[in-house]
Amino acid sequence: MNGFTGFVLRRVIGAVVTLFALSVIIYVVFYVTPGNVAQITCGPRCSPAQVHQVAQQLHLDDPLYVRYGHFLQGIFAGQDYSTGTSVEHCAAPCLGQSYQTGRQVTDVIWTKLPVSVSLVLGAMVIWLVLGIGTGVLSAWRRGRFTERALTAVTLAGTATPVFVIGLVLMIVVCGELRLLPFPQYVNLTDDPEQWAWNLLLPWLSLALIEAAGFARLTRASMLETLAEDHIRTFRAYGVGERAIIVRHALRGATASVIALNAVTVGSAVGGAVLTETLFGLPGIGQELVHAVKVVDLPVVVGMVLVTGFFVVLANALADVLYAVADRRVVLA
Amino acid sequence: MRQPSVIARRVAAASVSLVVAAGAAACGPEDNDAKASGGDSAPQKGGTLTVLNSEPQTDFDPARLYTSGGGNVPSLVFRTLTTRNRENGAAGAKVVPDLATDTGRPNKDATVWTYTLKKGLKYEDGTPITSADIKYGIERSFAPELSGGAPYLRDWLTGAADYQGPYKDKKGLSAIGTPDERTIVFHLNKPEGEFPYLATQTQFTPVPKAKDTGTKYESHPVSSGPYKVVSNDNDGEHLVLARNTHWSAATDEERKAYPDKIDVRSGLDSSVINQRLSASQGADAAAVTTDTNLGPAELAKVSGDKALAARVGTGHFGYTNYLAFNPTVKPFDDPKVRQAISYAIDRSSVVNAAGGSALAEAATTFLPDQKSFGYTPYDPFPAGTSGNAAKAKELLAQAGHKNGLSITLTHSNSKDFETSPEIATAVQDALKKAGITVKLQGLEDNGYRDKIHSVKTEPGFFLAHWGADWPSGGPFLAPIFDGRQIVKDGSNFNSGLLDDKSVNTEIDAINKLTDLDAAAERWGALDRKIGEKALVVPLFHPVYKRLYGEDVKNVVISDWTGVLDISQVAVK
Amino acid sequence: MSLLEVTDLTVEFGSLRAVDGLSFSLAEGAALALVGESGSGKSTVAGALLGLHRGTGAQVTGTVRVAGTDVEAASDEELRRLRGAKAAMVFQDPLSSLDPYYAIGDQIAEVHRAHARVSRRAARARAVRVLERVGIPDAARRARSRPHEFSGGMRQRALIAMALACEPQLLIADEPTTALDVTVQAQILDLLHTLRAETGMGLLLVTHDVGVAAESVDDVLVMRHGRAVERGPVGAVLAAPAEAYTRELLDAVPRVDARRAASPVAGEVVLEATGVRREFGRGKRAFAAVDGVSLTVRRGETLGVVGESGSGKTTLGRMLVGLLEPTAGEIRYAGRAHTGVNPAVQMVFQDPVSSLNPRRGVGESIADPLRARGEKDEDGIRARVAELLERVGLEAAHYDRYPHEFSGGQRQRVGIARALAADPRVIVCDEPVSALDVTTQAQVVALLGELQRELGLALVFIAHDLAVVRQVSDRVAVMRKGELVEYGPADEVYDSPREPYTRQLLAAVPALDPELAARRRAARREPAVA
Amino acid sequence: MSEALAVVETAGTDTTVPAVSGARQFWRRLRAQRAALVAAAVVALLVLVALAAPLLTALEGQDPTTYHPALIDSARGGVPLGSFGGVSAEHWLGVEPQTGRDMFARLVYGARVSLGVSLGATVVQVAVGIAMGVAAGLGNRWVDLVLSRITDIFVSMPLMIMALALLAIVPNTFPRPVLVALIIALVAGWSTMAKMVRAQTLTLKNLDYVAAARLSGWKTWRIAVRELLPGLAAPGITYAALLIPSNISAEAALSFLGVGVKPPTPSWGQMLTSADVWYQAAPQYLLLPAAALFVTVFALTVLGDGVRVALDPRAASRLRVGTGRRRENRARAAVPENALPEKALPVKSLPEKEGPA
Repeated sequence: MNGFTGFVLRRVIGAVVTLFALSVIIYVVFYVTPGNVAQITCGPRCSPAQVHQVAQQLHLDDPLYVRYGHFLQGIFAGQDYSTGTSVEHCAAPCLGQSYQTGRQVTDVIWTKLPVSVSLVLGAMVIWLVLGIGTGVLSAWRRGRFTERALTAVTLAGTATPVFVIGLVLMIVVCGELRLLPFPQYVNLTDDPEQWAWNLLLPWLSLALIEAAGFARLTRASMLETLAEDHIRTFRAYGVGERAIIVRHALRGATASVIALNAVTVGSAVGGAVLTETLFGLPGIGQELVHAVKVVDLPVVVGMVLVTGFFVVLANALADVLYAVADRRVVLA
Repeated sequence: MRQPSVIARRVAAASVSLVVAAGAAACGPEDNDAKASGGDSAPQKGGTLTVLNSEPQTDFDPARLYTSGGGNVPSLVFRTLTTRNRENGAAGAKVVPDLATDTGRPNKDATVWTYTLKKGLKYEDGTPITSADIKYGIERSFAPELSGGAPYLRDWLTGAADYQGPYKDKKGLSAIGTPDERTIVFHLNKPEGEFPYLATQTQFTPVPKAKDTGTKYESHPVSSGPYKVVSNDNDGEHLVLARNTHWSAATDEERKAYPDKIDVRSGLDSSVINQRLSASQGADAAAVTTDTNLGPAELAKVSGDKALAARVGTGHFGYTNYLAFNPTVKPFDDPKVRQAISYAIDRSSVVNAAGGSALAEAATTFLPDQKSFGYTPYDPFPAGTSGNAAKAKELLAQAGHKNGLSITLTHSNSKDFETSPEIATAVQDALKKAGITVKLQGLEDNGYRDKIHSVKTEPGFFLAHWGADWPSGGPFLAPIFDGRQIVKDGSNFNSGLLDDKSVNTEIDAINKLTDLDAAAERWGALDRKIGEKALVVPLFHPVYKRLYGEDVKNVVISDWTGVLDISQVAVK
Repeated sequence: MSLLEVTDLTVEFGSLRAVDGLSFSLAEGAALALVGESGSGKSTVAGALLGLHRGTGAQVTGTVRVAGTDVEAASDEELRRLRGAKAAMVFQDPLSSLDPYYAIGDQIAEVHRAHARVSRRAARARAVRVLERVGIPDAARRARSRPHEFSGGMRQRALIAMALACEPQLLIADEPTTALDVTVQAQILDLLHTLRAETGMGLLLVTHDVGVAAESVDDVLVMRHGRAVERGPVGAVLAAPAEAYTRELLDAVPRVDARRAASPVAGEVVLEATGVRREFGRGKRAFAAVDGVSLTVRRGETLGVVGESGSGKTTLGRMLVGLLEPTAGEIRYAGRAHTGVNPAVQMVFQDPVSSLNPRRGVGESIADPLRARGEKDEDGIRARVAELLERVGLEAAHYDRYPHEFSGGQRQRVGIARALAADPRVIVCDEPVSALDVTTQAQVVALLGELQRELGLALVFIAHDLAVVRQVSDRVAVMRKGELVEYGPADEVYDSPREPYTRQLLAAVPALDPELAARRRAARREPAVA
Repeated sequence: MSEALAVVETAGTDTTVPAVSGARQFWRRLRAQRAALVAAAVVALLVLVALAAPLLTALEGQDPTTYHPALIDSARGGVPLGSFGGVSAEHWLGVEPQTGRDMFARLVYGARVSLGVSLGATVVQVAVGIAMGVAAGLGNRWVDLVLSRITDIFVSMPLMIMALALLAIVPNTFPRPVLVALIIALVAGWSTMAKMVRAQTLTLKNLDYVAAARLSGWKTWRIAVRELLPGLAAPGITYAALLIPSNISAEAALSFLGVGVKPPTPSWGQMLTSADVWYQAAPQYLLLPAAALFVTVFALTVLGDGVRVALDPRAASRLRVGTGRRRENRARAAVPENALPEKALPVKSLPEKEGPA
């Protein structure tokens, strides 16, 4: 397991480097991006004097490296900040406070994260079932009508932007057929049943987009496996076709499917912006878009670090899972 | 002007979020325009009102809110010295007392305003509301930590320009006197007859100093209104308000407060809000929206469905979309060019781009077409409905542009409809007929704002809009045309860089008037005078179509806000 | 009734006729070898016995009866019941023939359950039993291992165990030992022999290696271009072949006991390795593929390097040409220490496919060394390449052809021409003929010998095949686990090996004489018993 | 399976197989697939339509930017007058709600942007991906490490931030479709490509012909260009065919976020963005661009599959089987062409050794 420890260590260091690079990039990007932060925070009608006060309050007049240093200090040592009436301590790792609301960014993340995670995990179940099922069927029925039809359906999901699928689904399912309530986020801890019902459509919309990728991967890997010698062995030993498809060909596809899944989940946690926006799910992606528009730098950095964290984590996880699922692979 | 929405929305969210509640059982429901109220039976107390909004109530601190007339949801929690009259249409554009016994008693030249609080006013915890709390509330709005409100207090109160709020400056604002617990006196640095309008804004809500938690106050602001905050999740994404038992209907003639509970859901896509309201399923039957109106597509659908059409309220709000010129940039330094463009403009296609004749009214005046603004119809450069290309060409020829003209129109790429690409392309298409080639310069929203609001970078020709802080000509004309409001090193709104002595003098003169009707008339006349300078081309005034749920009754939409006043709505 | 009855079998893949009117039969308990070079159609026949061509687009005519089942006429279900239960097949490559994801015991159990209505548990127990029977030590535990955790020989044993799971009447072994080292090959052949004796099942062995056939079967059927050339008892056919092709085939087989014809005079030392060591991996996973090897190569001589897989011979070869840097020790060329590649030391690779870029014309590949050393004159380059092509037995017009247009032997000739283009003094040949059929092997070996004599080249001939090495080498180095175990003149090493390992290797080489094979088998069994 | 047997049997015969060049074999295999041919025809038609947009609209007598206020019902939100969204002899596919602009003209001009942007993005992705992948595969551990980090950073960067950064840095005069293509290219796609190419490079660089090229005395970069790049073309083309559809969708997503191409330039993504709310009132407004998008993506995907089959690496890898004993290692190292487990998956063959592990 020594190789494994080394692998984890390398990955952790890599992740930290990546995240720091991300934060530096964000700081630089926002430095050159138009949008007078102090003016936006203060309001369009604020006088130059007021804007100056706000800028001082938010340390916006400091040079870039000083601001970044302040940010780093918050992460490693935490920092104190004023609410006006009192001085609060933001414990390390502190990502600072929102320019707009003064809330601690870490708090914002903790309120948004469950939403994004709920969305992605539920959707994951659907896209796995849908994608793998379609993939198996189309590998089995390769070249026949069934396969073409399935391909067309999954592709329709991928090709159509989520805001179109989602809105049409909502109009039809919730508005006209009245099968489901219009989605509106309910905390899992408050009411698990409502949580699921309300998230069903967002799950479906997101899953429809991702399913095609899994279908194609499953199909390709299965065809790959079906062409391998050991499949010939089992055929030559009279093992039934269904057992070959399910036990052997599908098993051969698991490693890559698991790896793709980890990566997809990782990027969707912060990347399902359109789904979150359309369904009004107050998740990471939606918050990021909002924060970008109002140039709320601490929130943007926080959200980017969260999404980056998940992406990096997912990639590492994909490698590990791939290696675990396919013992032949050596971790490097 | 209120800060317009910063998030791209396909349908303009009315730039207003207001509120209120009024009426107590004791007063009984007021007479309302029958057409505008949903349902036949008389409104009853009880039930839960759902509010579906696109913009989260991210700010819920009275110091930070920038509202017209106290806002809609905020007004359920925050009472102010004065408030807007909660009635349909033009009557709703009047200012009425709220915490105070009257709309304010000015001295002779309207530089000192005195208010007396009603008796028996209490916070949600039962403690009495004092004039010192109101003063404190105003003071904290000066703190840089809590910036965001309108500029008037800082501009008008004596010696307030450099005040940094009570956290840094314990001495407080000397311009506000509180001789006793029920009296509060404001000293202004110049005559301001419209001070009662200003006193409707949330900065005039009382904040008990002992409960002030600075930037954290907004998670649970202390209520003085009929509802208090029960929960505020996700930065105002999900707000639940319940009855404030210490609120007394006897002290509040404006807020009806029929529902027992208000459930505010926000962060929703505007098309989803309208779908939910039209489906009117479950809790959505008792739902309204305070920031989303019907977009053109939804209007097209609703207008074909009688049942749905009956659930649409129409609102007006003082708001104008226009083309702005910067006369320091060639060729707009030539009045003939500006006039030519004014003649050439095809308002019907602009109106279509804004959603059609039901959602926008073509405008030839800068002031909104409402009496409270002093609306005086005029059209110095008649372009008809689809533009007068011949006249425009003639003027261009006179200006030396015989072979046409090539200009750049700056606009925001953000899809919020006032400055959107759609309107810009409509303008582009319209001016083509007059031989004017328009290049579009679409900027990201922040970049657009930076550019058009800076004297140094202001483009020659751009799309702009202006909304009323209160229904009067003052806050509409002064920031745009008062030469002394040109801001050289900050956010400037006087896009035409007009510094005309006669205009400035007239503005000062009208501000002295405390007779608001008389003032309105003179604002109207001033508007006409400025209009002839062709510094702007008014395009249209938006009209708001508000859909509401099947169980919603007592619908009141005033011309002050143009939104369903949720303090009046009943769901039983 | 015979166990297997093939009548007028013809198999066509599109326009290619792989098997052409073949008939033969096999009595119960008998053993037959199908022997032939690649393209002779022998594996296609093996597949046809189990109906494996069904549904692949291949056209099969004629009849095949296996244990009473008419394979062509059988329904899918009948066919399924035949496969594994009555006739089982052992494939060439044991690693790829097993599912990498499942434990070996489970895979055997699955096959058993496909034919017998038994519980999962019973099937597993059965799997352990058959694994024990094929000589897997600690079978109960090893049954839970997955294929990659087995060595090559154990995998092949496991595949045989799988074949035994349902007690078939016929075992079809398709090149069962081709992927194995000689010593392991001997063990597997012994195992097959024992099992046959114990169970009385029939054996159809498909192989390209006449020696393997000689060791294992009663009868042999020589095939060529899909047709039977000769059939008869193995001893008779090998001792006195009736057909010219069979003779040709037998003549081409290198004999491990044949001395090299003429030893040229060896010149000065051109290439020298002193104490070279090469490690792979880092930290705890590091292992030395080559450790402390010293040897010399002289002008005009051939140094043979033999060893089983994993012995480090390829790594050594790559160090000699400078493709790999030694971790320790040094390579000296013409007396001077040398690192990196050196035009004077070239290489010929094992795989004639992967050693040529499939997307470039062969002429271009051959011209590489010329261009790399800066020659610009296109006509000159073309002329030189044409000359080289002709020298290695190809045509000048082949310049613009692509590798896939050539056969394996031709490609290997191209590889040699490319090595020659650099005007080398030493050529290291890494298994240059192991991917080729015996007749082609002989041609390529002959070409190398000619070139050596003509140009005074020093050759390093790396191979696992002891017979081939003996055929070409003046001196021989025997490698094992990265070390040089024996190093000396070829005849000395082969005729009087000093090291037990060398003796073991030599004893494992299949003999062409069935009687000698039987004696050797008995001899091998004794130490195993002891 | 016996496909495998067949190839084993036919390969390595010592008789020269008929001479067919790689390109011709490719076309032959592609032609054999009817679906792929139809898809190729559809794609060709779409490209033709995009290129001939001015001609086609001239034929119709319309252009994509002129407003037709008379053709819409202003009082009802600007819904087109007449049936099927105002289909008429002048307006073949009706007109756009709110503006009355010609739908046919916008659709064919939209094809220019959508196809152009996605193709442009794909070219960038493939180029960057190959460059990074080859560099990482051939470079030493440190080069590999640094490039992997850079890849990670790009992968982790949200689309919006990327878009903003580029919009802020790049001057406004820079052609917007090119910028959009760059944003799409840099945010997504190339990293997967890079990882695939890296794995492929690691495999290829161990092939004997690369070693042979080294022995010839060539420098590394030249080996990369001459020996590796041609080998990467097949997976590159295959993957590119998969990227184009996802890039078309990405363009739509950027439009939705308000950072797409600038109006009045039409693009399918932009049309969809403004059309989704019209689903009930003017369905054809949504359905036309949606159908165009779907047909394009479907055709490209089928074509991509066809190309992959035609380039089938398995057929090629089969050819090297013979009776060689090293085959297992090589088979393991071959990277599945279509498997896009984006990430790393350092496919390393096991060390060649016998004996229980």
